[in-house]
Amino acid sequence: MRRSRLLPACGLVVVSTLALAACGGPPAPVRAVVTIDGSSTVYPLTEAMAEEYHRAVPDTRVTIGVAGTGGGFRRLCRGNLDVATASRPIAPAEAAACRTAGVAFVELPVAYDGITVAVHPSNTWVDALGVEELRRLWRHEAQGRLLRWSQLRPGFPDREIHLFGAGADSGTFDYFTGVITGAPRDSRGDYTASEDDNTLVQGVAGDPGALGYFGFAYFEANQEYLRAVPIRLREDGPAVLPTRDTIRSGEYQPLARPVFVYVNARSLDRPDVRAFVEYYATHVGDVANDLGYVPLDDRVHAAIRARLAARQTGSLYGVEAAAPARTLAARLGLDPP
Amino acid sequence: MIGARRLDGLVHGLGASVLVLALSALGLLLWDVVHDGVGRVSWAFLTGYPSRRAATAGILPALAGSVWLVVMATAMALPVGVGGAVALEEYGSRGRWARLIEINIANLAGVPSIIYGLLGLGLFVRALRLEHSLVAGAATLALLMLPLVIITTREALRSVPVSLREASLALGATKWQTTWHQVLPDALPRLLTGLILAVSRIVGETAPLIVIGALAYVPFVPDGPWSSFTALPIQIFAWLARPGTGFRENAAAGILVLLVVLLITNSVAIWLRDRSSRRRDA
Amino acid sequence: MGPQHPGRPGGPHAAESAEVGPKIALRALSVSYGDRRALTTVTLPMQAHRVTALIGPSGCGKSTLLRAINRMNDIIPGTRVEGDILLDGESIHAAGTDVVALRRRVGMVFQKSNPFPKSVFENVAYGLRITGVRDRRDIEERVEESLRAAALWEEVRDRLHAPALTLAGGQQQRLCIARALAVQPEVLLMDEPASALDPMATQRIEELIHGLKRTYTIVIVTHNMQQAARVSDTTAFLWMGQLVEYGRTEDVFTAPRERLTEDYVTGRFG
Amino acid sequence: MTARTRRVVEGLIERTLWACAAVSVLVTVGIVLVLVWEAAAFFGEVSPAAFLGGRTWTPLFYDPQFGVLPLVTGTLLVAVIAMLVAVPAGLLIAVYLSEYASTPVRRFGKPALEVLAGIPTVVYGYFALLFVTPWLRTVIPGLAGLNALGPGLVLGLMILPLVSSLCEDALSAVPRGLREGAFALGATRLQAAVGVVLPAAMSGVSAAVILAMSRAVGETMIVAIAAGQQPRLTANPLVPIETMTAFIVQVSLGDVPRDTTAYRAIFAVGLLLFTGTLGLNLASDWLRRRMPGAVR
Repeated sequence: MRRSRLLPACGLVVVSTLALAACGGPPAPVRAVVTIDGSSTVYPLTEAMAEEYHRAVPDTRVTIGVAGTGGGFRRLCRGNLDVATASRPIAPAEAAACRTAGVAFVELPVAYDGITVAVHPSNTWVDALGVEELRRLWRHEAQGRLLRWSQLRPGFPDREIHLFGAGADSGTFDYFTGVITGAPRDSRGDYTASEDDNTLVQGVAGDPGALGYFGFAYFEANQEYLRAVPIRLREDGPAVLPTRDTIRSGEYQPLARPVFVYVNARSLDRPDVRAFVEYYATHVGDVANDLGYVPLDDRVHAAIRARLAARQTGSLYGVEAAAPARTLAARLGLDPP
Repeated sequence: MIGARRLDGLVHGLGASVLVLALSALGLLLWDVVHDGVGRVSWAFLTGYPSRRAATAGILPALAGSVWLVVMATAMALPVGVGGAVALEEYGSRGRWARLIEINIANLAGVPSIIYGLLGLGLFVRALRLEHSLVAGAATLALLMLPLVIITTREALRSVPVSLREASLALGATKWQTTWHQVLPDALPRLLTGLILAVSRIVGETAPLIVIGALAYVPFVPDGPWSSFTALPIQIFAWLARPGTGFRENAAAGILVLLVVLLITNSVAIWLRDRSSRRRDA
Repeated sequence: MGPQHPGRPGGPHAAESAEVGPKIALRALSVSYGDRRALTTVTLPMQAHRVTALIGPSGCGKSTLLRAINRMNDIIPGTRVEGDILLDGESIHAAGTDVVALRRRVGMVFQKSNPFPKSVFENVAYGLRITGVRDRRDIEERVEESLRAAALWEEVRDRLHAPALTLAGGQQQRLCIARALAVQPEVLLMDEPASALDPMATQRIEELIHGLKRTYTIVIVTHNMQQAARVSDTTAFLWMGQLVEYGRTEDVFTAPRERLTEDYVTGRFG
Repeated sequence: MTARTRRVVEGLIERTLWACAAVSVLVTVGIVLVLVWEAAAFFGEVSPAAFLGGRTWTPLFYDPQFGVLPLVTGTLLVAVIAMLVAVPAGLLIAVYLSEYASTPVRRFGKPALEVLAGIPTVVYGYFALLFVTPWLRTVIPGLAGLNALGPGLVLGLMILPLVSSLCEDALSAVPRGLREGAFALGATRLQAAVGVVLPAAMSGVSAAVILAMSRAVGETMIVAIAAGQQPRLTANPLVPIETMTAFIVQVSLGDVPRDTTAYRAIFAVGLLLFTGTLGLNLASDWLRRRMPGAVR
């Protein structure tokens, strides 16, 4: 009769756990995986590309995480990520971290994303809002003070204003606060914040006193329940409604921006990563439309594909990364600055 | 006296109605999920991969991920948990250490699961750099499961009559021979019942996996312990966070799959318990 | 003059041992469970190849005494033992004593039959297997031998692989005896082995005990005065944890020295 | 095998088994170390006084504030709503099942209630978000789509079986004699239950309530899904709030760089949550040991 089977099993687990700890990490996976992480704003686009690619080349393995733009860059610059997705260009400090770690990346703008400011369809009083008004509404000084529509603009009804916006740990929040209040992350806190744009859409769609901001994609998917507010960049300028055309042309300012994927240059040596990224760069325009992103125009698209083919590393954005003033075409040298 | 009697009846009625109410809420919950999700459950859904289109999205990687997680977590927690329970129950002196370990286990069982997520994040994901692998997820769940396994194993061991141990020890069997050949086999059915209840607890665990860093898109069945993974409750949570009623249906359908998995594991537990009690009566 | 015990002298009621070198010798043995004292300074010799009966009212410490001989009390938490027990002149509490080896020399049969939930065969074979007997033929031989010695072979030879729990109560108890015999002990402790059995089964067990004493030294706890008188050579009467009287069974029953013993054996209390 | 090797092997086995038991202590040590280590870094940047006493929780903002009170009140608000459901209902069910119900009802009712305890929390989150809250909104005008009320009620439903089964254990641990004594004096079952059985079972019932509170405080997915993520110092159950657990989930899912104060805040919050539930668990354990007829 066997003395014991339980005991070796018990010991084995303890020993193997310790051995694992001692070795400091896992062996390489049996089959290579294209690892993608980053912005939740870019997630739907990346997911769609991965899904289409999976259909075309079923045995390629792609995983996508949503650690956020900053989280994606961190993993990329630590060298344990193939592709980082981003709803803003890489910041100089992040790029420096990559350089220090010896990680080179290829920067690929893949589409435009617009932020939509939306109200309940029964809201008849808001015709348009200026950036200055949005700033007064959203800056942190407004917290606990600007609580009624009438305080925003005389003539608006005297009723409570209920605010909905991106969670403070999202790229959309960074972007919105950066261009509206003037300082990234400068925002009032007394609003319904969610990472989940769906939550925001539901919140605004269910509340006649609401005002919220979220990705254009989510607005477009739910536009029967919402009304988009035209935005006036300057006091005397025109009020621009977010549409695909105005976003692509750069008219809808400042709330439209390109979104990116950043590919680890070393990963591009792997055939599975290269094939996937090339597929992404080539076909992104086909699905961007369906998902409410605005596709790049053909000239820019061609230039981007050329950058990938040449494996041109580094960022098109310098210290003025957050300033959206220059269009992509200008940065790529297709238009005069 | 009449008043008291009427009050007595009132409480009787009230107690019964509250019970009925609670069970109706359960019924309502199940009805809601079935109503929302049953239309989506199909072979294609069970064998499909994630998709941005709700109607073509499937649950296979999540289902497979959950199975992997449970098997791995059980393989880690079971030997250690049973060993620990045997130490406490069979070898336990009433010493200070045994007492400390006992209090410790009772309290571990009450630690919120999300705290285990923080432990897994700090220990497995960051210190040991296991990243988003099944090993990291399973190890986290194994720690969560450990106190449950110890507690149920101890209960199972306690149900073994002392006379069985005495019979074996009196024959000159060592403590371990007695434990291995007599006590554990006798405790096995109850032990398995408890184990399956612990398993069904971790099948539904979401928060710790989110804290250690769940991936949103994993379109493949894991092929090994170092593979990336997703799990049923995470997939359900991810679908819940999406706009559109289609994904809500998917979430409901995912819940149905999860509930069926739980139903199966729990039925096995009940079957084992019944079998063991029949054997005991014989 | 026998040599003086180094420890405390035996109580006034302790019988003098008539022969030298008892198989088992209790020396001023006290056992407590936690705060409760179950046995107080009992000094008692037990001769080889004799049946010693322990009698006394419930809770008098008979079972405690019996379980002290193979140190079964060790498994009850909080048990404290003072004094000593010598087996063949060697202390069973000496440092380095192997309890497992002790229990192989001192077998035990319990009040309530407790066969393992296994087959008849495996019940008897278990003790052999755990001592490392591997050879199948050896095991089969010893199982048969033990079952014969326990007068059970004829009844179970055709159902060796049936579950032990399907046997009748008396058969189960004899199986437990066979199981204890299989490891070839020198001493057999029996804790009221027939108390749960009907008269027929009881008679069979008593006959068995008669036969077994040729090979084994037997200590039996019993409630039943007639049984003690029938099966034992010597009898010890315990009362409230103390040894009241010890001597040849005939003497204890017919001419007790102590009033208490007389009252008990004549059924005036107990 | 010689006696010597046998003893060596036995000793080895015993030590291995105790090592297995000690793993559970290591888990606790691991939890404390991880939480304290990371929280220490956090408290290097935020004073414990500002953390525990502050009334504003905006860790991710331009001018971050780390006053944990809004998370604590959010947690307590949801937990208290849950307790308002679970305690009276659980106690009533326990009294009903142990004092009134017929055997068939008991045999069906108990396992049926257990089913409630076995349902994964993400399912309750679904139920709270997509069934209970929408229904409540038809009844309560002005109820936000994400609020403390819906998840609180659902959480109450979830911990109900815990309360009822622990209370029932406490009630049935009361010696039969006490009850019969009361009946002999002509008491009704209610009088016996309220006048004799409940007081005798009080420590057990309190233990159950405290344990349920601990469970409610630590519950994550229901509130993460359905309570909103808006740290707010309020006792109003109709508006979105954020609990300690939901904050940890929010940060885990979001885009917070790892070596920031905001990220470390999840460990500080985790430490607070751990300490709080530990205190509740210990209190519950202590009370349970005082139950009549308590084992060990």
